Amino acid sequence: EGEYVALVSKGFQHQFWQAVQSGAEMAAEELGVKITFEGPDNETMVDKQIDMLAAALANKPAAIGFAALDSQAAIPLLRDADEAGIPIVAFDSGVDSDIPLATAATNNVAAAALAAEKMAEFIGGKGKVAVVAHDQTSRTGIERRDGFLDKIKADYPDIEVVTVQYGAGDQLKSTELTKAILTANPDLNGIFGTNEGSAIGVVNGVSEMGKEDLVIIGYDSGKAQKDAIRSGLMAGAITQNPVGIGYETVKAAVMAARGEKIESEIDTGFYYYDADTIDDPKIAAVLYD
Amino acid sequence: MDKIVEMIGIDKGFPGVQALKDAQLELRKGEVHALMGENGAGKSTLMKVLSGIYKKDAGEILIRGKSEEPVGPREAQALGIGIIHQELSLMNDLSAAQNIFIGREPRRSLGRIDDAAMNRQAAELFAAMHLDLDPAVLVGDLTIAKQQMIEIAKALSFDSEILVMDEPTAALNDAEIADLFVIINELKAKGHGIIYISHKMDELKRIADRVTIMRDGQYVGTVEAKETPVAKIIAMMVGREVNHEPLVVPDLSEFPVALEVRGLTRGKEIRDVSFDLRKGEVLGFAGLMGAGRTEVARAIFGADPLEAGEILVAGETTRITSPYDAVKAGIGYLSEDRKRYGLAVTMDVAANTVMPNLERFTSSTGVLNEPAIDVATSDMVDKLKIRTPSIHQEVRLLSGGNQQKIVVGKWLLRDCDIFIFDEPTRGIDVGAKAEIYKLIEDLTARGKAVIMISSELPEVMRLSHRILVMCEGRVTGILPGGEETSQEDIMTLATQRETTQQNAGNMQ
Amino acid sequence: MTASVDVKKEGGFLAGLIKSGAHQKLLAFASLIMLLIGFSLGSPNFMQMSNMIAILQATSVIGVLAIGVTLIIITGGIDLSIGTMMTFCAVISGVFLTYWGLPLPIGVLAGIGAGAFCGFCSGTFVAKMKIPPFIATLGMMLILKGLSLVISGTRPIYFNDTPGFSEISRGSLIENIIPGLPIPNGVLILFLVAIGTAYVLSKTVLGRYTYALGSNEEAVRLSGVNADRWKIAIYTFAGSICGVAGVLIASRLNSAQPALGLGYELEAIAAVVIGGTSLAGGRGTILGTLIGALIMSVLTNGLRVMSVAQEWQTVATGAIIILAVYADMSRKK
Amino acid sequence: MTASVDVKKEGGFLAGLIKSGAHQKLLAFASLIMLLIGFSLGSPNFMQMSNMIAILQATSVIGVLAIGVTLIIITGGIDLSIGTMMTFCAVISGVFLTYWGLPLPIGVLAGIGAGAFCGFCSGTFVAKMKIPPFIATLGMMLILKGLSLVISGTRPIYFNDTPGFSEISRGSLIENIIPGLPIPNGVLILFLVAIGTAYVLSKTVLGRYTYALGSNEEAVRLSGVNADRWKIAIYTFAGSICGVAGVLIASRLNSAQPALGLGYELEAIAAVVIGGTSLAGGRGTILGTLIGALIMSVLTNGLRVMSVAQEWQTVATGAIIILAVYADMSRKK
Ligand SMILES: Nc1ncnc2c1ncn2[C@@H]1O[C@H](COP(=O)(O)OP(=O)(O)OP(=O)(O)O)[C@@H](O)[C@H]1O
Ligand SMILES: Nc1ncnc2c1ncn2[C@@H]1O[C@H](COP(=O)(O)OP(=O)(O)OP(=O)(O)O)[C@@H](O)[C@H]1O
Ligand SMILES: [Mg+2]
Ligand SMILES: [Mg+2]
Repeated sequence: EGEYVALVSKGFQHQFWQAVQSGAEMAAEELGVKITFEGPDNETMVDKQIDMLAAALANKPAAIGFAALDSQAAIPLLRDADEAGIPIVAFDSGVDSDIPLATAATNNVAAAALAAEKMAEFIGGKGKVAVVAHDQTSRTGIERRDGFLDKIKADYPDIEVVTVQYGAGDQLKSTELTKAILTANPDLNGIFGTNEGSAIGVVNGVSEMGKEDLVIIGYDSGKAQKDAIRSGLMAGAITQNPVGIGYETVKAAVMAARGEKIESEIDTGFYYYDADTIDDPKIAAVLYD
Repeated sequence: MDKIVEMIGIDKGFPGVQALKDAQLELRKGEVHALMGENGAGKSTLMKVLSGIYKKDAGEILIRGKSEEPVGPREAQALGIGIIHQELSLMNDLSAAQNIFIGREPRRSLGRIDDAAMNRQAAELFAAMHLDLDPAVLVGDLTIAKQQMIEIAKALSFDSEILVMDEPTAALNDAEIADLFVIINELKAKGHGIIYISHKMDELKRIADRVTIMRDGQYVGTVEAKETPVAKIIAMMVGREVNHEPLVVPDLSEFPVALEVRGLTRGKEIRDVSFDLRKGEVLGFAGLMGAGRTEVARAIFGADPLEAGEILVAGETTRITSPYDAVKAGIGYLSEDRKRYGLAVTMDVAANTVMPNLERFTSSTGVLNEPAIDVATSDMVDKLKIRTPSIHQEVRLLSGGNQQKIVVGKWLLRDCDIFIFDEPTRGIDVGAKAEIYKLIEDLTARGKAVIMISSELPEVMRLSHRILVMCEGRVTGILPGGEETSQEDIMTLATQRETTQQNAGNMQ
Repeated sequence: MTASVDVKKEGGFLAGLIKSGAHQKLLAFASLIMLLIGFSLGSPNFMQMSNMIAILQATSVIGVLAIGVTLIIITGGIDLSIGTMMTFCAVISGVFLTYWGLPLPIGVLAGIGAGAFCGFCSGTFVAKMKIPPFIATLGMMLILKGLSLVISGTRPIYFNDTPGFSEISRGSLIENIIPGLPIPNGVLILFLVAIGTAYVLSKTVLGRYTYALGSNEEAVRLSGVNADRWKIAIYTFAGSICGVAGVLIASRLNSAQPALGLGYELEAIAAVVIGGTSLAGGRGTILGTLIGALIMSVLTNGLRVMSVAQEWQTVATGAIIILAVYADMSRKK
Repeated sequence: MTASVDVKKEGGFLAGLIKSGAHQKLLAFASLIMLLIGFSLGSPNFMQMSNMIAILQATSVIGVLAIGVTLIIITGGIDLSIGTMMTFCAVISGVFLTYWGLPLPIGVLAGIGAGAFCGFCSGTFVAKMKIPPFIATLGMMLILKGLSLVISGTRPIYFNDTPGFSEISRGSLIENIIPGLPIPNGVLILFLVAIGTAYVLSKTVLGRYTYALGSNEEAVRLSGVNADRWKIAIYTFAGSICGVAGVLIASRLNSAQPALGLGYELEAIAAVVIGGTSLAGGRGTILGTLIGALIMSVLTNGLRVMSVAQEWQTVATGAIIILAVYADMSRKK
């Protein structure tokens, strides 16, 4: 009967968010609801996201899916929604508030920690590594960076993280930045790129500098990254389940709107994949182009 | 008589130019001291040194016998020195009153401005000058004549004991000049000293007490205005005799019509203007400021829109909606306001001179023929005696008169059939004026047609084969040129208001 | 006479808001009205009290920024640093209130003061060191962006310990007076800032020199005015207005987001130019800027409420901006 | 005579690159040299062939963009759309090459043509519709940003099926000629574009009118020149240069990234202004712009190689930009 769910995400131009959207549309299809999907240009635009949430509320949706750039900032609007009886489902990363009925998210810290383990394996537990992160202040940016750094600090005393640089997920900026890092640290053993744009930037930078013996661990997927892994330029990457996130979010939102009961923690999981496992159906299902 | 200003041995150099070498000037209380010299002689520079805008390289300035070196307009004002600059320096987005009182606004508490009081004071000032102007009008919307009057009002409002006027009348017409002279005489009476720069020789006799002549930045001499014949002063300025032979009006009845204008109309500014212009003819446009001469010229040239009217070039009805069309049709227009409409002042002499002619200096591939440009420019620079260190000097660094010469030059270079000159000799010295008159006569001798707009009646009468007189946007009459027409005839038509309109139309 | 005069120029109070271009402003206003009508027809949800308030709320921060930069633009300058300056001020308030636990008013003043100080720096670079405004403020933009991250430790600073703070923009004094009209204080502040600045522009020496400098700086100098000092004063004043914007956004987000701010300068400047202020300087009005800012936020909100696909929203915004200004132009002729 | 002349103005070939401000440019150059020296002292790794090449390559895209916008700025305009226009052109190339599988040259021409067309549109808005350049190009910026997303389906377009494509910027013809000097073609193209544009500016009618329009448009019009048509031509030319930048970045990333491009306009304009071109129009040189772009990328690269913490990198960049320009200014006096 024309139920409509509004999703306010952290972005929409990047492949990851496109994948989330496709998952959401899949669910909408199945459950016969209409959805809208919006997100700001980058993950610093906290207030832009608030305005989007406000506009979404104006349309009186049956439910709202919300990937908070900053939970605190959104609380007043979430309260308005709550009072208006509009159920809210958090996705991608949690909202520290009791208003959202459920959270469909990846545990970024754990995922980045896994990346650290793999990195350590490849470089034999000692050496120098660097991190090319996509954002210095956004929640995902911080969690992935710290997840990686803390794991290294905790378990691999012989590995030194020489620098963390931020390329805003812009392939070109990340490329230049990687090249500068390599110039400054000729003896670098590995680099971790914390999202698709950063990871591809690292691959470009490394190949332009003509370094072979360097371990690159990426994050998320996308055609370029998958190619890099197949060709061996990239050792492997962490993937979340963006399609799953979108799907579960809409599903939960609709059920909530229809007054059905839903579980509050939906861990959509993450996997490490490399040239060998990339075509394994379980993995292939969560990768996007 | 006590001297209030003494400038001795002043030197001032600019990159590539020694503007002043050992220049000197002496001003007494209650005197009007004329400062004369060719374009680029250094008059404005000397005055800018006096008013603290340029720092002199050498020499001494004594104000009321005390050696001073004013730095910046502020200190000059403190010393009682006021100056009206040759180039208008007004804030176009501010009102007349706001311009006049900038920096001296009547204030209320907390830095609030008392606009009412300011406008009142401005109104009084204007009244004293017989100037009919709304103090609240935006200066940018005024003609340069009105803007010039505002500059004068501003300078007067300081009531400085030493007042410098650098070509104040260049943009003014006779009526306004008369008003200005009344004011100057009042100042004299109050014992103020006035340094007066002008290229209009007739003004010397009318107000100047003494005249100091400069040439090439050097002091030539100081003479009594009344005793000394103008010819001698000119000789001292130019270093040679300038003699102009009387005008001979040729019989043009046989010549084909080059331009015919029928019923041009736009609002109140242009009302049913019709006239024709024959090849080889100089048609003078006379009228008071605001008569609409410039408006008509701009309209013919396609610079401003028209509501009605027809323009025939060489007998062909021609649709002119932009200057581009006009120039294609062989019409050239020299604008009256060089800074706003005439020059790209950040570009060099050559670039400006060839601006209307570029295609002539361009290969089929769009590449400029630099050598040809330089040659053509150098020729024009010599022809018009433009004083510039190089044809690649930026125009803004030239003296006012030399800038004006470039505007003339760029149209002379463009070989049009019909030239419209709007105040072509504004700020140009007598020597050069004679040159330009000759050039205009050469043009007509070569069968070109010329419309000559000038607020200097003598100039109009000196050149025109016929004189078209305008008033309030209407053509009030067309008089024959030469001896039989007197200034009075022109003025009667120029002041012929609405009432006696009908007989004006059929005089042609 | 004065009366007739006032309306013509920046005098007379309401006229002050409107200034010389009464006529023109009215036209930009027309574009705004047309947008409102268009969207109301486009979506039934658009014309709701709650959404209108959301639009005003969304305008408040950008609006205040735009008012600040209007001053700079009228002087013939430009300020690229306003976005990050706003953030910097928010961070400073955060430091005072949350890190140092000082009382609310001091924190607010600190934020505004920080803005004034930044403005003073830019002003000095431009007026005294003769650095082109574009470069000077580009430099400030980067410096302040960096400093915000350094000072905040690249972490948002939350104001939970200062409950009153979020009321600054979220609370609604108006509702207490007129129940059922929950216009947030942020909007109230926007209009107060607008009226105050319009007053300064039209009635005070500072305002007069703002226009004069933009119109012909050389002439101002030749008139013996200490142009440099006044220019610095104007930049400082504009900076303090950015400070207000900083406090507003911090209170709206109940946190100082150190990475936010970049890109706001463009939005603000766009609002100013759409409002009919010329980048050449000398002309401009606060009312115009307000309308410009409203046009922008009505546009974004309207397209969202009509659930236009986001990529098409961008296209439409661009096209409508051009059309709106063009309509203005041609109407003016 | 001409000889003595040339150096003083936009004549004489090398002089063409340098133009009127020979003196000044040399100084901006000095700032660049000082930066290079400073960083070589700061880090042993800075002064390596590989890093110098990295810097040049990092300059290529922004450099070409900056050259394009230099033209617009000299006319007294501004172009905010260059960043997204570049992306748009990249996407168009992608459509031609990958979606439609057309041969390489056609794809490249399509990208450049797309740029020319966009420039033509902006030019028409500005010259014919009299929309202020800021607004017209702001609108274009948004329209093109949206269209890139729409056309590409918000998905990067990869050029894997056109192997030659990535060679355009990554390959190195120079190395084939001078082994051991692996300067990528991207850099080569940057310099070719620079020389070509400098030639046009200094030697052709188009260039002459570019300066003239910026100096006094009204005077140009009243000289009987068809100012509007020339302005459109200039915008079109500048657009095609953006097209080249689009092809360059696409080939560098071997993909057209539809979301990329916003913010590049500011970097490019900054390079232009640092290079001594005035936003007021009428003055400016390509050499200056090149140096400005190099200063920017040396700065970013140098600070990174010295592994300065990123937030401090930003602060330093801002401060150094201001200082460099100030040094310039005071030296000029
Ligand atoms: N700022 C400047 N830079 C370089 N040269 C200058 C500058 N100002 C004046 N000059 C040169 O100094 C000389 C004297 O200029 P000045 O303006 O004093 O002449 P003038 O006597 O006022 O001429 P005019 O009657 O045309 O106004 C001219 O050759 C001019 O080119
Ligand atoms: N640029 C302008 N802006 C506004 N009004 C103008 C402008 N130029 C002329 N006018 C007005 O148009 C009318 C005709 O002015 P115009 O200059 O054509 O008279 P004119 O006979 O040429 O006198 P002048 O000796 O000043 O050239 C006057 O009322 C004048 O105030
Ligand atoms: Mg002079
Ligand atoms: Mg006139």
